[in-house]
Amino acid sequence: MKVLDATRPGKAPAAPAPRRRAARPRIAPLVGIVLAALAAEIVPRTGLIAGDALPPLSSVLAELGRQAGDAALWEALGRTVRTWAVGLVVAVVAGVVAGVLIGLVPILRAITASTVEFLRPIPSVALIPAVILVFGTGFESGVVLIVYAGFWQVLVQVLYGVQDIDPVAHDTARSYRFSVWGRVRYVIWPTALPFVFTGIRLAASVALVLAITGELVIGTPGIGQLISVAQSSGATTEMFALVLVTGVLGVLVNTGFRYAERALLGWHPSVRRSAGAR
Amino acid sequence: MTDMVSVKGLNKVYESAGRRVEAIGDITFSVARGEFACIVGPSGAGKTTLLKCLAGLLTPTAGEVLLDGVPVTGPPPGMAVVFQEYGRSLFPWKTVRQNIDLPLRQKKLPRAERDRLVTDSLGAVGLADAGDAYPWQLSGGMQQRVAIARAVAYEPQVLLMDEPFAAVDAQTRADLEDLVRSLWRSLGITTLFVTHDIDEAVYLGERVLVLSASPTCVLDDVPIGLPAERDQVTSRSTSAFAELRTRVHRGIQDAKAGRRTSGAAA
Amino acid sequence: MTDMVSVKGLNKVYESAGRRVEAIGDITFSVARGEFACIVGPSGAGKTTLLKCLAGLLTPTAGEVLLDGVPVTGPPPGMAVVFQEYGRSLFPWKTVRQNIDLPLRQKKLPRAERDRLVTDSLGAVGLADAGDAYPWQLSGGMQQRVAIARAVAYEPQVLLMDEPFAAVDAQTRADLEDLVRSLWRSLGITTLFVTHDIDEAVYLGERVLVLSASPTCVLDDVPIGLPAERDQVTSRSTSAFAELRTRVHRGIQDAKAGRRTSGAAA
Amino acid sequence: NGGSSTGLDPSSKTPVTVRAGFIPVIDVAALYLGQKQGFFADHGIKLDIKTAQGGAALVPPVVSGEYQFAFSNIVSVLAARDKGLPLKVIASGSNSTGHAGKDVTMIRVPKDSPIRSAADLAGKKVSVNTLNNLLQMLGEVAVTADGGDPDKVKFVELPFPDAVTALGKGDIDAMVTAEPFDTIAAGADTRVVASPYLEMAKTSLTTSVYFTSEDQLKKNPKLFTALKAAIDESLAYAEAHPRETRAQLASFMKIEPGVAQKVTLPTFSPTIPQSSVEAFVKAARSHGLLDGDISYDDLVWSGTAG
Amino acid sequence: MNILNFLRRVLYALGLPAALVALWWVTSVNSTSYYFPPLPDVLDQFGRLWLAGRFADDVVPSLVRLLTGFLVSAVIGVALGVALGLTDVLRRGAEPVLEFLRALPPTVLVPVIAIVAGIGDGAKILVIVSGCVWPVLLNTVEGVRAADDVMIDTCRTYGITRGARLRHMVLPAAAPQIAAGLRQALSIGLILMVIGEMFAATNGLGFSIVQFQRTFAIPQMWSGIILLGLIGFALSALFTVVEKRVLGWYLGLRESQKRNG
Ligand SMILES: Nc1ncnc2c1ncn2[C@@H]1O[C@H](COP(=O)(O)OP(=O)(O)OP(=O)(O)O)[C@@H](O)[C@H]1O
Ligand SMILES: Nc1ncnc2c1ncn2[C@@H]1O[C@H](COP(=O)(O)OP(=O)(O)OP(=O)(O)O)[C@@H](O)[C@H]1O
Ligand SMILES: [Mg+2]
Ligand SMILES: [Mg+2]
Repeated sequence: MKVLDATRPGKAPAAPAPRRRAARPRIAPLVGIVLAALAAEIVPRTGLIAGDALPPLSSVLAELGRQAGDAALWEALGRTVRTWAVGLVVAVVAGVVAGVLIGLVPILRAITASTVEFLRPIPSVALIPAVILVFGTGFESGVVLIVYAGFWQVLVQVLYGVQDIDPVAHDTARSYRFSVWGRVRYVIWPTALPFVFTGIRLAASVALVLAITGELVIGTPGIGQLISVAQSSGATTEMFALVLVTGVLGVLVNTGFRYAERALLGWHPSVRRSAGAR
Repeated sequence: MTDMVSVKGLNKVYESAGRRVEAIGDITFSVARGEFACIVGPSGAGKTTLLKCLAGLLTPTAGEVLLDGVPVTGPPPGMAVVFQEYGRSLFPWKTVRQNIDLPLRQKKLPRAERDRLVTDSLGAVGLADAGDAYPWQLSGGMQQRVAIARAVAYEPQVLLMDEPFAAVDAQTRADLEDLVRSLWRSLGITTLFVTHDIDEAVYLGERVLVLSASPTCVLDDVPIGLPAERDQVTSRSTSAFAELRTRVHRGIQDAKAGRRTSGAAA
Repeated sequence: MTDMVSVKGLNKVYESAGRRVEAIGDITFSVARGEFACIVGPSGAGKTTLLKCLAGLLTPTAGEVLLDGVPVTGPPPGMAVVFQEYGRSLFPWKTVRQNIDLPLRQKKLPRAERDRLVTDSLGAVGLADAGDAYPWQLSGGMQQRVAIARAVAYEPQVLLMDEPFAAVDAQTRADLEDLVRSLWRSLGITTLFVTHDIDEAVYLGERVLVLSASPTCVLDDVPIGLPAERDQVTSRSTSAFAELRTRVHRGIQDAKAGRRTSGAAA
Repeated sequence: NGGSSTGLDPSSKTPVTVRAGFIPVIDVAALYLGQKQGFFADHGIKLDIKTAQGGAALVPPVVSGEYQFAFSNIVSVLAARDKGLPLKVIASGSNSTGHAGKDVTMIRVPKDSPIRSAADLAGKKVSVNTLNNLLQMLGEVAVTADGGDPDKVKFVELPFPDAVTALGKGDIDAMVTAEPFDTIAAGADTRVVASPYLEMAKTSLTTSVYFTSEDQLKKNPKLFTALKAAIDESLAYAEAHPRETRAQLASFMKIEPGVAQKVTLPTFSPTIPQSSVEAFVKAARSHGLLDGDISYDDLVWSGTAG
Repeated sequence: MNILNFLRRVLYALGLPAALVALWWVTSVNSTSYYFPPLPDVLDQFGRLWLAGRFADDVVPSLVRLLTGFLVSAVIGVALGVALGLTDVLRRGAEPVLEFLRALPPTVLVPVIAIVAGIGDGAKILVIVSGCVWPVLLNTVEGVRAADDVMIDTCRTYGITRGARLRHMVLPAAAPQIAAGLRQALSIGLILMVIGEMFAATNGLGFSIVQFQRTFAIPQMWSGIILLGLIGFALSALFTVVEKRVLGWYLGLRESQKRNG
């Protein structure tokens, strides 16, 4: 076996040129976006969907352009992002720690299972009055709502991830007497990581949804509050412009996670394969 | 005899995660229809890589692979492969019987026929009563035998086996060797067989290809002139056998030492 | 010499998914401190199960395992295991070096010492320049050698190896055999070595335990009286070696035939 | 937290910050205008306005003392008091106009609808913004007054903008509106079949109010006296200057300029007539929104310190 | 032994909830806070509301919507997830659009859905689907992408393609992760059932809870939340039973080691 440097001796690639794969994936997202944009432009214009209830994309974009000059939009965006980020970080950290702990200790799992299943489906929205009473109408309430909703998403994913450990890898760690921490860090965590990533991506959008909903209902300043005002004024185009901002935020967040995933999961079959050996 | 498998100027470079490995330098050889060829070579020589290229699972970096005169672009029909990673090639969600049955269903064989093939092949590898177990309930050697049974039951035209007996005991190994040879003789399956056991290579094959260390080339191509009727005790004790074994062994030593041509080559 | 490993009336029954398998019937034996014992037996005999019980990874159904006089309840310190499923025992998210390094970190060795051990052990198994690759970028034999390097670098008091050379070529195998023997001699490691290769068992061990087919018992316990200084060519060609090989071989045949006592036993 | 601590005297030199929870609707324009006119500053109050989507999210912060007062329609406050929440109305919010066909809330049907009067709504789908609240009650009042059976009407809950769309698509048969959506719906081929407030009383009614909790009132009577004075001045000013009030809309709503010019403004008046409250209590009781009786003095703060 | 085992499991399942209920009882029994009423009041309302007529009027329609929405999500999520997981180009192309949709709050989406699907049960089911598909979809995509190389090669060589490959290899391999997604979807579905019923509804559990909230019937509201939790618990118990059957091989594989070790 020999590891070669960049230049390979021997003959040049023969007739059937290797498939050009690298270029395509870069275009793919654009194609998807363009198709979706066309649909968003054309469908409202056909009148398939009643009247001006759903404005065409172009007018939404124009409206967005107008608002982009307004500091209020950016300030609101900043607040929303802050609530989102704080809530998400707390939810993820709490979910991962609790998930690993519960996943590792079978008794803990048996004891908590029923309570977890009971609490999980309780909607944050139903808790809003109680949350306002305790945490006020500010930023903290938004964070609490996000943590409550996001925590369960991460927890469930981590539990399934911890369960996915390869028995042989687990035995290897045990036989070399890895400490509990060593096992968590070197065996359990990497195994669960793909599950955790999915959990974080789920929680990230749920957190965004709740940041917006919280602002919408409670009136904490942010994008959601702007949406609420637009909604109750019947300013449909304006509302969709704000909704567009929300969606774009979601796309950006996901792109970030995809990069992180590629960096952290380079060893994983899913990432390896898309890197394109075959 | 026509060429069933023919490999021309095959070259394969792995490029992943900042590592570039030229697994196969330049390999050219061909195997006739119905021939039994064994492949030996040092660990990491690129034997598995070669088999995967033959099976259409890997696209060569350069060169080409022809199967029955047709360039291989994807897995061709009528081919069975026993993977070196036998454990991972069995479906853990299927019982042993179901694992063997699945490829047969793809061949659209009638149910009775499939049942017979599954039962026969399980019996042949000595696992008649493990049919309803899941693969993960079996020992390593048993799993490997399930993978062999699956290939055997498939009745392929071309059979590629990657160290298929690595995990079984000496006695079972001898039985399986005889099983593969008798199958080959009765069905005329073109067989490529990767092994580390020199005796096994000589005993089984009509021909032994010795690969060099990577970047790999064919170091030696040893025709095995032993009679077709072979027997574990008598065949192995002939002087012809001993000579062949010595030649292949020298080839491997050359390969390990990094030589690119074998002193033993014709 | 005191007993390092002692197994008394060991019995292990697997019960899962409606299948009940008595993998180990009743095994009693002991291995002295610093002894090198090889274990052979038919595929599915329960060798892996036995090793896992010794390593404290499986709880016996009945009987007990003592390590240095202390009952084994969990993986004991100072023990290294090379698993039969070498591929799955390497962590795919770590490079080869990191895989070998991890257990050493758990032992809290200083960094320089760890680096030295990793480099030395990689060199010893012939993978000096594969340190930065990930396991899935390596061939089967190379992966297996990484698993061996990991155990070797760990410098255990007790070393359990489950068919550790199954995936490497003859020449590498010989080198690794000599590596393991020299390690055993220089460090006095108590070694239990499962293999399917009878010659290997006789060449390596001071003692060969022959297991019956399951439900398993010890069919034969063959002391290997060969001199401690062994050599691939000369040792293997002595008549004593040939005799021992024949005895073990007969034992295996008895086991395969399902006999519960060996005609060859003393 | 704002000025909720005991004994704040808003007449002192440094203004007291008062947090208010509003809903972004036309009715609160009066206070935005009053704030602009400096009525609150005159009373030593710095108004900090927060907005929320509905009353359910405004009551908790008032109860907890985070907000000093909030805006609501009168029926929600009645319902809360009925359930034992110690809320008190401190000032009037807005009034219906008292003009048939040109009120802040109307029942509208598509132009080509066979529905002629409120009684025809029996068996039909009628949208309200919130079920079991003011608008549903108004719908029922109108049907009853027209001799129909309100129990036969199928009320559905739809946000106003969607109701306008649904009305156009024929998903619903009628809609109970509130400005600015009455104006928006008027522009979408609809016609009025009833002006429900006029069925309750022939005059203008106090339909929305500003409220706080009894607890806060007890702790800070002086503050609330000052606050009430400022609110009342704002209401009077807004009533007297409808064009300024209208101009104020764009500052806190995203209302289209064309619509803002056309909307029917409510009337503003500092007084809360006893008859008005009684009319609402009576209607709410007969339509199942209240269990018990609530007297005028229970609901409305006497308005004097101490 | 079996009875003992059963008792132990019951103890595990009920121990913590019992402790928490006791804690809630003790801390709330003298509560004067309007929004945190004494637990006995809540339980009293629970008995009065849900054990009587409202069950058929409100809970049953809600459950029908929930289960329909859940099943539709499961089918869409798995089908789309498999397609995206198997085809990298497709996944990259669709991902931005899907992420965009995923980030839209249901509260904002509901009006749009109302425009598209009207205001009947269809719209409510669509709201549930709009939230439930994501965990199923994401987990399916990742599960499919994580399939073992050797297994894929095995399928390819034995000519196991398309439908058969999907059924015998792709889906079972991804099944553990899909199960994680479905479990998530179940509770998200319940949440969205509530949100969907906040708009344009005339009955349903979510509708009732929101009505209680708006009309300041706080003990009633809490009793509805408790019922929601109980339903969630029951559904997940049911899910576990199904999961144990379908994923028997997987749980056996993962647990044989743990149990024996
Ligand atoms: N997926 C991969 N990515 C990168 N390098 C690889 C990959 N698979 C194999 N290699 C490299 O290619 C070379 C040949 O590997 P291959 O598995 O073909 O060897 P082999 O002859 O089968 O060895 P063995 O007898 O040990 O199984 C090795 O150096 C290995 O490191
Ligand atoms: N996890 C398990 N669940 C159920 N049965 C098992 C399990 N592991 C092993 N067995 C059974 O126990 C018996 C002994 O298995 P074991 O792996 O110990 O054999 P072995 O001697 O190592 O064989 P080989 O040489 O083929 O590796 C076999 O019959 C096998 O089917
Ligand atoms: Mg190989
Ligand atoms: Mg074994």
